[in-house]
Amino acid sequence: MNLALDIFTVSAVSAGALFFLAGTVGLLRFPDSLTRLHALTKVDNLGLGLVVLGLLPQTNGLFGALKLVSIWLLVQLSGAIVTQLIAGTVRRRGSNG
Amino acid sequence: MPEANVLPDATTTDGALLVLAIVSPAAGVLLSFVLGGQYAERIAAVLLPSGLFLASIIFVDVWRSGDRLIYIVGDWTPPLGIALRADGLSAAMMMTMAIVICAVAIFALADFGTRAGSAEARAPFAFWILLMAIWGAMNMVFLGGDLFTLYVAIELLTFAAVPLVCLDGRAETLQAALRYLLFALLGSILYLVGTALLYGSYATLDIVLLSRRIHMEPATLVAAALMTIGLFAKTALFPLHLWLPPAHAGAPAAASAVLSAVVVKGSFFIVVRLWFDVMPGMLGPAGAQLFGGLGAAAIVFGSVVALQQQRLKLLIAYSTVAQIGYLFLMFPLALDTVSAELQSSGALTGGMLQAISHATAKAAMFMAAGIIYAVLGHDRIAELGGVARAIPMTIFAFALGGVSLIGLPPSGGFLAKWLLLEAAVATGQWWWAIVMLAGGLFTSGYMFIVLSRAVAPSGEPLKPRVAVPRYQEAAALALALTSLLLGLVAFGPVDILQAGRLESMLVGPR
Amino acid sequence: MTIFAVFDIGLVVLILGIAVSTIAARDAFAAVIGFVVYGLLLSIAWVRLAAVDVALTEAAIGGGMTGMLMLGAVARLRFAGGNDISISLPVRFATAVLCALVAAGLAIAVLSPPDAIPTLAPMVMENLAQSGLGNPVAGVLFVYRALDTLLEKVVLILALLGVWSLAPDSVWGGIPGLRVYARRSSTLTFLAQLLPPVGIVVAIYMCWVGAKEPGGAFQGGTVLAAMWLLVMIAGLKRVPSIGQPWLRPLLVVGPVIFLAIGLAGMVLANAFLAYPPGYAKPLIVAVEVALTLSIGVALGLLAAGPLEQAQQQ
Amino acid sequence: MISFLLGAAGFVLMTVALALVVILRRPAEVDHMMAAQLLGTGGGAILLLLATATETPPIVDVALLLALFASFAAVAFVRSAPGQESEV
Repeated sequence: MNLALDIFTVSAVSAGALFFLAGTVGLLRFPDSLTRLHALTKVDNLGLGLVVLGLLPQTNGLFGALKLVSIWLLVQLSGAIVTQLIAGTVRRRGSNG
Repeated sequence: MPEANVLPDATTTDGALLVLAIVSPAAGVLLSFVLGGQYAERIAAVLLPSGLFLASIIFVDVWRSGDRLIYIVGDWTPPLGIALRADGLSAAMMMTMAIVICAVAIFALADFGTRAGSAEARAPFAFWILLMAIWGAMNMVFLGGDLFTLYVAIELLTFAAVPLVCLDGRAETLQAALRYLLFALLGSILYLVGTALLYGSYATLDIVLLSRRIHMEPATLVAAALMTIGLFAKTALFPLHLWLPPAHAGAPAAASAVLSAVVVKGSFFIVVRLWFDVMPGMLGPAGAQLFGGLGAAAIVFGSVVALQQQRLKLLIAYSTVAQIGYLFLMFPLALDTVSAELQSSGALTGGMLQAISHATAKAAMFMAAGIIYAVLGHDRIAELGGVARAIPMTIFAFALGGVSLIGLPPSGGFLAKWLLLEAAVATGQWWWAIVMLAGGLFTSGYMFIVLSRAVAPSGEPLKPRVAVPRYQEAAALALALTSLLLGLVAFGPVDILQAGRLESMLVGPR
Repeated sequence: MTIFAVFDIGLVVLILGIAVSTIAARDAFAAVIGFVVYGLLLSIAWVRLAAVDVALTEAAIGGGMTGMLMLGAVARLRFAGGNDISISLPVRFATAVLCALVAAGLAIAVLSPPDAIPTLAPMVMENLAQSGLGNPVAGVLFVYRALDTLLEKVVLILALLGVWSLAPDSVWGGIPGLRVYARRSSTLTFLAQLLPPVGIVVAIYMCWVGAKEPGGAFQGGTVLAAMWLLVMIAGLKRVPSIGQPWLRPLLVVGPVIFLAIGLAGMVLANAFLAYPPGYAKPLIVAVEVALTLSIGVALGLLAAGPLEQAQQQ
Repeated sequence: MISFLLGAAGFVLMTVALALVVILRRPAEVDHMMAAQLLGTGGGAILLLLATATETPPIVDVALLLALFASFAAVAFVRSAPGQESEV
């Protein structure tokens, strides 16, 4: 049981780390600010989500798990908002402002 | 180290007075803030005189017993907790500052008074709160027995002093205040880094414990250097004085008096604590000569620039730069040549007396300058003619302040310089004597320029723009007289400055 | 152990890189963002130094409030068209020399540690049980060195008074000139409706947990301040005038209760700022709650800046 | 397990560092605005991994604050970005 959980953690966290790498590659390669926003918020949020998922079995108690999930939810929220705000700025001023 | 030979600190009878001296201004600040401008002045009117009363009880207590008052805050003895200690230096400085602050408060009634029933106004509300905060911060500087508590004290002092500079809201004073803030914060940070290093090396910041544990090592030297530079910046010792003239000259008169007489003495007092109490053996002959050299440079530079000023308030501000220099001459003069330690000798007494007499004299002079400005509508020295006839009492106060700055008998400045000269002769350091005498000549020079203009007759009789309240002139004169008669303490409690010094507290071999 | 070392070295290199790029940035906006990033990275560094309390403070102050303040300053400069204040070469040079000297001094001090590194930590822990607290940092702040903590809060109020006193006389009692988001934005409104409830819960949690684990009044207060600012920036609540009757009592309630409990200690316990046996923890929690409120309001108003408009009747 | 989590934290730190270099080197200010969000996600992940690896639950609270402040910083950025005042 313990081993299974550990394997789950390792695989989920590894997947999360890979998404972070993908996000960075996206930032590096995407041509303009709007597409780069996708790389930053969507991909990285997925990465964080996988890391949180992977760490859930390692936490002790419901409260700790709840806190982890709420961190992810908060980042989701702020990712969505930040994307909107920055995209709005880009639209008003052009992408090189 | 003879740590075991010394009894741990314990709260002495009357120790609670020390708590009161710090807590009542803090309570006054909080209360005034919440009750608003209509009450700030009245709260100050109650608290400031009781502060003077409190300081005099502590003064008499220390003088009579010849020993320190101690209070252990929270019942936790150092190194875990904080001790408040009042030795002779603290008591004398507390007393002086209480007198100056009370006189400034009386003076300020004219400019920052609030009539009953009027709406809250910005400047009076801020002024009274800041004045109480400065009083509390100074008490904390004098009583704090812990280097971090002293850090909190100088933070309090900075944040109370800087807004005073730009209280009248002109753009150029705002710039001066910002420059002051920059220097003061830089000084705070350097001081804080130094305390962190000391804590890392000795696991205590208590002044008494630290003085027994401290020894020469790189980290300690770096800490001492950083703290000293930080405090020099706050004290405006040459060449870190750049912020002082615009700030002190631009502030309203009552604020200038507090800033020049009181605030710069706070960081200076911590320099004294640091080098005389915490590490008397670390400064060494070279360091002491460096301190003295900076002081001498300040005297020469400040005086020469003061001589060239066109405006009275700037002249007085540059005179402060010069007079601060005198305070640092006591370091080479207090250094014992045999043990290479700073000794609480006549030079220390002279230096502290210089701080005290400068505080009273300079406050009186800034107040006088404020009255002159109010009467003439300007403070251009060349156009002072006839003012001595219009407000003789004020000009007299200004002249008496000058007498103390020059160091003529029987003023406090005379006694201070006498003690310093005596030490210079005794230790064979004649060059400091020359600097002091030259400084006296310079001071006489700029005092002569101002006074000769002021007594010169004007073409037509001078019409004062405003009627100056008598109590304003009286406050300035009272402080000037205090400074003049301070020399008479030679027959009285001058030995209080030696009361409760650390050396006399130590049992066993050092 | 080696993985720790590799991680730490990587972190340090990154922090140094960000620091250099922040200093080298020619544009104020870029420099501020570099500084915010630097603060956020520092909070990870504090975690690695086992100073979680400091990490929390750095995350809240460095990540939230400092960025807020400095970006506000950048915006003001732009608005006033004064972004090109040039600093003369000698001043730059003197600054560089001073910084280099301080850095060299610190390097000497840190690289030559004393033979035995003395510490008060065991003593702090030993005596902590008496107070019923579990967090040694709270013990230092509210038990051993309560005087310093109390007076630091007075400093905060003085700083606010200093900011207020910058205003012209005509607007005294008026409204701080916080730059609010001018265009009605549904996104921002949404955020300002959703985040503050979460933030308030976090603030209460921070304040509560401070007694036994890292956290406390300062971190909680900073979160409160940030949430309040968010609501004001989004335009959901107006910036209050400083004449509001609730405002000043809230600002001083923390220090006043702290002071009152301290004075009561002179009578009910052995000394000023000593707690009666058995009551230490509840009293400290009460002080922390009050301080959280005061710090929140004070930081919020500090970030809101000097007064700009007179109060509308 | 501990070394795996630490390794993962180090890996994420590396990607964050790389992303920061990219973001901060671009001339457009909108790109700079992404930096705080990046540390909200990446920094959060690093801290959570550290918390579990070193068995120090309070570190999770630091991540919580980073997450909370990630959007807050963006609000401040947008408010101060040039172009705002032209519409005031």
